[in-house]
Amino acid sequence: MGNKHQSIDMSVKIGSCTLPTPVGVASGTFGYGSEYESLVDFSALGAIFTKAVTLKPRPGNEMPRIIETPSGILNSIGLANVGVDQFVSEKMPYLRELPCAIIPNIAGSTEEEYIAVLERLEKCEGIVAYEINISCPNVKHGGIAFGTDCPQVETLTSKLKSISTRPLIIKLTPNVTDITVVARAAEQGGADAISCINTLVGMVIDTNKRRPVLPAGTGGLSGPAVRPVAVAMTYRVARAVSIPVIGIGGIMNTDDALQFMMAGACAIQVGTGVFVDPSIPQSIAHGLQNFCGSHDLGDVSEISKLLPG
Amino acid sequence: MGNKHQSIDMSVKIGSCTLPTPVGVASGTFGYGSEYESLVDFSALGAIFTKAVTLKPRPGNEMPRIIETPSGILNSIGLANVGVDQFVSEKMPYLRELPCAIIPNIAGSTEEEYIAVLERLEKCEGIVAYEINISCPNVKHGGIAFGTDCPQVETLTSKLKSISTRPLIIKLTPNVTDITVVARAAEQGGADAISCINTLVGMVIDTNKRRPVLPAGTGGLSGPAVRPVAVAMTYRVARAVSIPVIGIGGIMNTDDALQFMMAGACAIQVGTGVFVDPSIPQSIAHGLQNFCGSHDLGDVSEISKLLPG
Amino acid sequence: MHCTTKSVQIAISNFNLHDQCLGNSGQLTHTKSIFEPMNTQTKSQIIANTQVSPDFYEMQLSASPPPAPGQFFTIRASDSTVPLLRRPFAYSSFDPKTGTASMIYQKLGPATEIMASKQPGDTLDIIGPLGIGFEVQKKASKHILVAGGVGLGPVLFLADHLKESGLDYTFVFGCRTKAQIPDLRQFREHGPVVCTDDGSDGFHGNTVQYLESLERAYTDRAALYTCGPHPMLKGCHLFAQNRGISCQVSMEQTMACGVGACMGCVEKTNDGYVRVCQEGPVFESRVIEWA
Amino acid sequence: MHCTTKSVQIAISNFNLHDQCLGNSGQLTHTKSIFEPMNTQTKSQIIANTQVSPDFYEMQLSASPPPAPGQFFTIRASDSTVPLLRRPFAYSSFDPKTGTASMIYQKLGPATEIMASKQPGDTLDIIGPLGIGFEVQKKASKHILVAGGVGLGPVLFLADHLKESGLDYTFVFGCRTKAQIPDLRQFREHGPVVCTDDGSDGFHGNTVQYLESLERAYTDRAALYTCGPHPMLKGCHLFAQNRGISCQVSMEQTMACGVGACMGCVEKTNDGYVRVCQEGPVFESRVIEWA
Ligand SMILES: Cc1cc2nc3c(=O)[nH]c(=O)nc-3n(C[C@H](O)[C@H](O)[C@H](O)COP(=O)(O)OP(=O)(O)OC[C@H]3O[C@@H](n4cnc5c(N)ncnc54)[C@H](O)[C@@H]3O)c2cc1C
Ligand SMILES: Cc1cc2nc3c(=O)[nH]c(=O)nc-3n(C[C@H](O)[C@H](O)[C@H](O)COP(=O)(O)OP(=O)(O)OC[C@H]3O[C@@H](n4cnc5c(N)ncnc54)[C@H](O)[C@@H]3O)c2cc1C
Ligand SMILES: Cc1cc2nc3c(=O)[nH]c(=O)nc-3n(C[C@H](O)[C@H](O)[C@H](O)COP(=O)(O)O)c2cc1C
Ligand SMILES: Cc1cc2nc3c(=O)[nH]c(=O)nc-3n(C[C@H](O)[C@H](O)[C@H](O)COP(=O)(O)O)c2cc1C
Ligand code: FES
Ligand code: FES
Repeated sequence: MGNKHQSIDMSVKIGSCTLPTPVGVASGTFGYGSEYESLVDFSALGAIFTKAVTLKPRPGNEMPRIIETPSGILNSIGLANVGVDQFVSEKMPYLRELPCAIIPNIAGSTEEEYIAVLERLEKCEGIVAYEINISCPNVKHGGIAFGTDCPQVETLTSKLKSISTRPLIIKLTPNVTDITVVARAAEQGGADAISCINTLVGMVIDTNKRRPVLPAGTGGLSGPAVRPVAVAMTYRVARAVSIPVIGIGGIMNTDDALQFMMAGACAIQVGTGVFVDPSIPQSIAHGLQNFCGSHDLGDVSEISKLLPG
Repeated sequence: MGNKHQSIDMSVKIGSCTLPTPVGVASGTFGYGSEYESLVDFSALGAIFTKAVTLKPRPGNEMPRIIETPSGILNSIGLANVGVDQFVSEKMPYLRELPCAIIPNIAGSTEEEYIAVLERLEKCEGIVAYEINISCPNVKHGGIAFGTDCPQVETLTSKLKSISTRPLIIKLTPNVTDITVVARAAEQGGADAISCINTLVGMVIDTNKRRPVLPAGTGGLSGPAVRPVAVAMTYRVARAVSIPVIGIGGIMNTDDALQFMMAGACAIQVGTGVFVDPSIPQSIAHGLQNFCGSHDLGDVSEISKLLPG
Repeated sequence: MHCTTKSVQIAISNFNLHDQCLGNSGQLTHTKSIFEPMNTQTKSQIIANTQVSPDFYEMQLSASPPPAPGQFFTIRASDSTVPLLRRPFAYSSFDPKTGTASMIYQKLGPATEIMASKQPGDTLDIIGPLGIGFEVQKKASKHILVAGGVGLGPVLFLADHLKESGLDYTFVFGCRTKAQIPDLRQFREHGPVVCTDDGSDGFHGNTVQYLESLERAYTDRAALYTCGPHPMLKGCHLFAQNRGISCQVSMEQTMACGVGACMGCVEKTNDGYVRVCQEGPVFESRVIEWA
Repeated sequence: MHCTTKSVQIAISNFNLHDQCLGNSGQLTHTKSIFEPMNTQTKSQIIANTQVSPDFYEMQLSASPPPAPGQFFTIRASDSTVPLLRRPFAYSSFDPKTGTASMIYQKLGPATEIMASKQPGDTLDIIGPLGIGFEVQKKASKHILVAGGVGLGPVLFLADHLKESGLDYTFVFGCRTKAQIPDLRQFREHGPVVCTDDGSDGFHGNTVQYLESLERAYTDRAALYTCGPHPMLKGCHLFAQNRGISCQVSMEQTMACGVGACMGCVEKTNDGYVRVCQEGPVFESRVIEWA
C-alpha cells in the first residue's frame, strides 16, 4: 500500500504551472502563510492563495467583522491587507521559501488597479500564478461587481492576460444568475483556470440592537452551509469551460473534496475549514492519496473523470 | 400583560386581503393542510401557502428526493401535486374551513399554464390570494426560469393580474444576480406582494456511488443554512419596492422571524422548520405577540419599522 | 381489543392505498380515513437507553399513544440545526398498561449518536404513531417473520402481537456474525432462528438462503412479514413470489415531514409513487417496483 | 525561571505592537518575533470539569504547552458544523510540573454547552498558547487586579504569577450577587475584594465604584490589570487616566482563526486596527479607541 501510494501522481497542472497537491488554502483564510507556521505542514499543500492584495494598504471594515451562522460564517473583512508593495517586500520573502506554490489573490476597484497590482507582482519571484478576485465592485461602473457582468469579466481578463507571464485564475462570485456564462467570458478573455466560488451575500440582524450585526450591512457567507451551492456551481462550470476548475466552498474533509473533484474540479481550496481545524488541508491531501490508492488511480486528476456526464 | 397582548393587532394586509397573523407556512412543506391536522394549531397561522398547483397532476421526480446538508436540506420533489382539478374538488373543501387564509402556490411551464390554473382557481371559493412560483423553467423560452428574466416576470405578472380578482404574490427565486430588479419587474407588472425567497440551487454528490444523490442532479437548498442569504435579499427587496414583502428562508424561531421583519418583511413563512418541529409557526406567532407587548407596539407591522434605513 | 382495532385500521388503510390513493395517472390522492391513527407530538421521557449489541441500542419512552406493529415515529434528536430533520424509527414494543413504547436503533450518524448519549430522565420530542403497519393475514396457516439487522424492531413488535393472539409464527433474524445478536429478552422469548453470514451461530447464510432451505410444504399458505436491508426485502419478495405466498415489506426512504405533506419519501409501485410515511412503511411486496 | 522568560517575551511583543505592527497608514505589518510563543495544536485530555458557581465551570486540561497570564487558546468544541468556529478562552492557571492548564468558562451558547457536558477523560482539540498576555509593570509600587464575571480566569492566572514573584497585589472581583462568587480555592487564596451589584456580599457596587472609593495615595504608582465586560474595562481605563496610572485591559472580539490570519478580530486603536488575537488580547488601555 505504501509503495502504491508513492507512485500516485498528486500534482495538478494549472496552465503552465504545477501544484504539488490538489489541496490549496483559500484567499483570506490563511493570511500570508507565517501565521500558520507552527500548525500546518506546508509540504502537504498544493498552493497558498494569499489574502487579497490591493494597490494600496487597506485597513478594512468596522468591527465586528465575523459572525457565525448555522454551519457557516459571515465575514466583512473589507479586504484588509498590507498593499502590494509591502506584500512584495515583507511577505513574499517568507512565502517563496515554502514548499508549496504561492498564488497571490489580486483585488481592485478599477481595471487600472488590478493591472497595477499584477504589474508589480510580475517583477516578484516565487509566484506561480495569480488568482483574480472579481467579486469586487467596479467603482467606475456604478459599483456593480466585475464578476456579475460578462463583458467586464472578459475585458478585465484579457487585459490582465496580455501583461501576465504567469497563469491567470479567475475567481468567480456565486451571486449571479448563470455562473456558466461568466466562466465562459473568463475563458474567452484568456483565463487559464477558474476558481469557484467566492462567498454568497448574506446578512444577520441583531434583533436586540435592531441593526445588522455587520456595520457594512451585508457580508460574505462561507462554510459547510454553502457547500451544496458550491458543488452545483463547480459541476456546471466544469461542464461549461475546458480550462481547469478549482472547487471552493465549505470543504471540511476528504469526502467534501471528492465531491468537488467528482463534480469536475482538478483542485480544491479549504477556507473556513482552516479556521475550524488547520490540519484539514493536510488530512485531505492524505485522504485523496488514499482514495487514489484504493481505487487504483495513478494520478489524482483522474478523480474528476469518475462521475459520468 | 394579558390585556396588553389582546389589544395588539396581529393581522397583516397583503393587497386587498388580510392574514390573521404574519406567520405563514411555506409552499411544499405543509401539503394541503390536513396532513398536519393533529399537530398544528391552525388558528395561530396567518396563511397556508399550499403545495404548488399545476394544470395537470404531476407524479414528481425519481427518488431519493430529500437529502440533509449542513443545517439545511436539499430537495427535488419535482412539483409532485394532484393538479388543479383535484385540488379544487378534493383539497379546497377541507382547506376553506380552516381559520387561516388559504393561498395556493401556482406553478407552470408556460404562461398559458399559469393562466389556466389561475382561471380555474378564480371560480373556487375560500382562496384569499395567489402565490406565483416563478422559479419554474419556461419551456417556451429555452427552459430558463421565468424568475431570472425581468421581461418575462413583468409580462407573466401583468397577464395574471389582468384576470385575477385576488391579490397576486410573486415568489422570487434567489438564483439571480440582482433580486431587486426582478422584484421591481414584478411590482411593475402589478404584483400586490413579493415572497422572498425560494430555494437556492445546490448539489450533493454521493462519492461512493459516484453520482449526484438526487437523480435530477441539482435540487433546492433550504433551511437555516440559507437564512443569511434570505435575510439579505429580503432587506434589499424591501428597500426596492413599495409593495409588501413576505420573508422566507430558514426561519426556526421568533428571533429568526424578527430578523426578516426588521429587514422589512411584513410577514414570514416557515418551510423546512415545519418539518423539524410543526409547532414552530405557532411558537413564532406567540413570540411576535410577546415582542410587540414588551416593546409597546400596538400593531405587529410596526416591527418592520424598527430598523432604520 | 386494542389489537383488533389495529387490524381493522390496517386493513382499511391498505384498502385505501390500492383503491383510492393511487389514481390512474399514478399520482396520490390521499383521502383521510376516519380510522387513521391520530398522531401527536409529545415530549416523551426516556425510561431506559441500553446498548443491546455492539451496534444496537434499545430505548424505552414514556407516554406514547398506542401504536400498531410496523408503525413508526419521528424524533428531533437535538435543538441544534445539525442534525436538522426529524429521524424516523419503528416501534419495537408497546405496553398498553404503562404507555411505554420501545425502539431498537443503530448508532450510525449525528442523530443516533446524540440519542445514544441520552440518559434516562432526559426528554425527546416525538411525533407518532405514523404510517401504516403490518396487516396480519388472518387466512394464513403460519406467519414467517424475517428481520435483518436493525429491521429487528418492528418485526419483534409484530411477533409480540402474534404471540398474544396465539397465532403460529416463526421468527427469523439475520446478522453478519454472532456478536451482533442482540442481548434482549424480548428477542429470545420468540425462539428466533438466527442466521449469521459467517456461520458463527445458527444457520450459516443469510435469511433469504434460510427461507430457501425450507421445504415447500412448510411455507404453503404461509405469510411473510419482513423488515431489513433492501436486498433482503427484495430477496424475501422474490422468494414469496416463487412460493406463491404473500409478503409484506417495511420500506425505508429519507423523510422530511414524516406525515405525508412533503412528497419526499416516495417509493415506486406498479401504480406510481407512494409515500412511505403515509401509504407505508409496510407494503405488499408485489406492489413495489423492485430496482 | 519560567516566569521570567514570559515577562521578557511579553515585553518584547508589546514593543513590537507599538513600534512595528502599526504602520503610519494604520494597517498591520505583523513581523514575526523570535520570542513569539510557539503555539501548537493538541488533543488535550480533560482532567476535571467542575461547576464552580451557578454560571461558571472550571476545566483542567492535560499536556498544555506553557502559557503566560493573559494568553488564550482556542477549542473546537465538537466535530459537528454547529458550533463551527473554534472558541477562544483565557488560561486561568498553569502547573509547569504537570503541564496541566485550567480555564474558567461560562455556559452561554452552543460551544460552552457542549464543553459543560464533557467528562474527565474526554479529549478536546486545543490550539495554544495564543496572543500576548499581561506585562507586569516592574516599576509599579502595587498591582491592582480587577476581574468582572467570567473575566476572572486570566486575572487569577496573573495573580498566581504575582504571588509567586512575591509582588504586592490586590485582587478585586465583581459580580451581580453573592451566589455568583465562584467556589474555587485558587480564588480565595488571593484574598479577593468582592464587589456585588446588589450588596449581598463585600463591597456594595461594581468594581469601578470600588476603585473610585480608594484613596488617591493608595493608587499612587499602582498598575491596573483588568478583564471583564466592556463597560468595566472602559471604566477602569477612565479611572486609570484620572489617577495617572497604567492600565492593561484584556479585550474580547469574535475570532475566526485566532492566529492572526483572517483580520477578523480587530479593535480600533488610536493608531488604526489591531488584531485582538495577535497584538492582544491584552493592550495598554490608552491605545484603545473607547467607543
Ligand atoms: C419508516 C422507517 C423506520 C425506521 N426504523 C428504524 C429503527 O427502528 N431503528 C433504526 O436504527 N433505524 C430505523 N430507521 C432508519 C433511521 O431513520 C436512520 O438510521 C436514522 O435516520 C439515521 O440518522 P443519523 O443522523 O444517525 O445518521 P445519518 O448519517 O443522517 O444517516 C445514516 C443513514 O440513515 C438514513 N437517513 C438519514 N436521514 C434520514 C431521514 N430523515 N429519514 C430516513 N432515513 C434517513 C440514510 O440512509 C443515511 O444514509 C428507519 C427509517 C424509516 C424510514
Ligand atoms: C481572548 C478571549 C478570551 C476569552 N476568555 C474566556 C474565558 O476565559 N472564559 C469564558 O467563559 N469566555 C471567554 N471568552 C469568551 C468566549 O470565547 C465565548 O463565551 C464563547 O465563544 C461562547 O461560545 P458559545 O458557542 O458557548 O456561545 P455563543 O452563543 O456562540 O456566543 C455567546 C457570545 O460569545 C461571543 N462569541 C461567540 N463566538 C465567538 C468567537 N468565535 N470568538 C469570540 N467570541 C465569540 C459572542 O459575544 C457571543 O455573543 C473569551 C473570548 C476572547 C476573545
Ligand atoms: C474571513 C474571510 C476572508 C476572505 N477573504 C477573501 C479575499 O480576500 N479574497 C478572495 O478572493 N476571497 C476571500 N474569501 C473567500 C474564500 O477565499 C472562499 O472563496 C470562501 O470563503 C468559500 O470557501 P469556504 O467555504 O471554504 O470558506 C474570504 C473568506 C473568508 C471567510
Ligand atoms: C420539500 C420542499 C418542497 C417545496 N415545494 C415548493 C413548491 O411547490 N412551490 C414553491 O414555491 N416553493 C416550494 N418550496 C420552497 C419553500 O416554500 C421555501 O421557499 C424554501 O424552502 C425556503 O424556506 P425554508 O428555508 O423555511 O424551507 C419547497 C421547499 C421544500 C423544502
Ligand atoms: S416524509 Fe414527507 S411525505 Fe413522507
Ligand atoms: S481571529 Fe483571525 S486575525 Fe484574529
